[in-house]
Amino acid sequence: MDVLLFGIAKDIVGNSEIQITSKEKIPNSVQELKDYLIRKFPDFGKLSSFAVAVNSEYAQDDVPLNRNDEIAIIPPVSGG
Amino acid sequence: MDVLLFGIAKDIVGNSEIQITSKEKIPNSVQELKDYLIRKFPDFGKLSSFAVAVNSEYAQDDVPLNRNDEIAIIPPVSGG
Amino acid sequence: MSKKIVAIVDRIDTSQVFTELSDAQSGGICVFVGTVREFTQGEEVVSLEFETYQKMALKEMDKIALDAAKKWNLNIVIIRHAVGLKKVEEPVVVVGASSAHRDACFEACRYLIDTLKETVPIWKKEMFENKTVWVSAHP
Amino acid sequence: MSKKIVAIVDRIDTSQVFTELSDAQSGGICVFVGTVREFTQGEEVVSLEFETYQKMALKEMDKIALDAAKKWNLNIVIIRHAVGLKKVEEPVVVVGASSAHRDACFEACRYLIDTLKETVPIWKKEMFENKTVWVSAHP
Repeated sequence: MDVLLFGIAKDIVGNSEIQITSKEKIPNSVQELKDYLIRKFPDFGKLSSFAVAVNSEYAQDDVPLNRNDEIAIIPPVSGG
Repeated sequence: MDVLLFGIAKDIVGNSEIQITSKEKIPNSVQELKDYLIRKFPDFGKLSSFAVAVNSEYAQDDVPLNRNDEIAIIPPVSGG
Repeated sequence: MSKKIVAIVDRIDTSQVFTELSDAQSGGICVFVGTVREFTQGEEVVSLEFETYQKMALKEMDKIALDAAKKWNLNIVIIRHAVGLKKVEEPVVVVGASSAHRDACFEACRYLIDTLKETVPIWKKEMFENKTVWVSAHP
Repeated sequence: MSKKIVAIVDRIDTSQVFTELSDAQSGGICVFVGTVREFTQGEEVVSLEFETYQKMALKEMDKIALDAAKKWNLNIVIIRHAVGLKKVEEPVVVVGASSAHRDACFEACRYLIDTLKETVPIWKKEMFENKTVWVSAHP
């Protein structure tokens, strides 16, 4: 599973993408992905908030994740 | 006494200025000028409203008029 | 307020407005442009003609700009009105303000146009196919 | 809504905005431009850098334009955001709307920028003399 990273999320991970391989437990939902990130990169827990986009739409915590989805981490936006 | 006219006031009088000569009773205040205009050109009475400017400032009805003042009739404005 | 532009002109050029309102202390610029609309109450407007009492109009526009700068923290204010014959789609008025944060410039911009329409001695004549009307003259 | 312009660009050109928003059915055009301000909370900003998730940002901007056109009677809507490095005074975002009467374009313009700042995946990094900060990232 590939996860796209933007803004500060990219800085936290040190890369513009995370690959979660089947050696780990692949997150099945947005909530599981958030938990995975905070566990692996504790700095995610220090953000004001962060959202997950599935196929370029904001996704609630209970949305299931599939291998072919385009998944992205959306840290607090600050456009404008 | 010269009175400048703009917009519909000019159309009512048929001129861009009225000269009130001393053959008539010269209005001594804004109120008297308004009364004079409505008496002489009844179409002024049909307007939504009209104001008088003395030396290019809006003037209340009790403001006195002097011969050297720049006096103008301000029909309802509609800029913008 | 560090700059104030108040003017009556023959033709409005909208292309420079944001450049005129831009400065290093501003994070937001809000501009309103009034243009000639093709239909008024279902009737087709051919053109508009604007007339002004220029000396007084400039004084009143100046007051509006100063009042706005008292009410809000503004950096630059523009009030520019066109006179003469205007065709459909042509700009007739442009008002704008720049400020550090967007609340101030939005509120000021609305105030500028609302107050201009109430107090500035400018008169608009609408020309239709078969008649002309001085706007707002009659109840 | 007869026209909608939604775009992510490298550089914002403000000179054409009013021409793009002009049409015969509109009497009012309201535009907001966000620019780079020199100081943020007393600290001098050297430059800003904007990054976006472009595919999603365009989708969200499109939703905002459509929502605005549902809420108000608008003729043309523009939402355009710049990305990359921006210096002080450079425009970074322009939103605007045209409508028959001015209430609609003012309210819509405010809605466009407020909602953009809440939902569109664009991130701003402030570069100061000695540090860089991702805006809003931390409580």
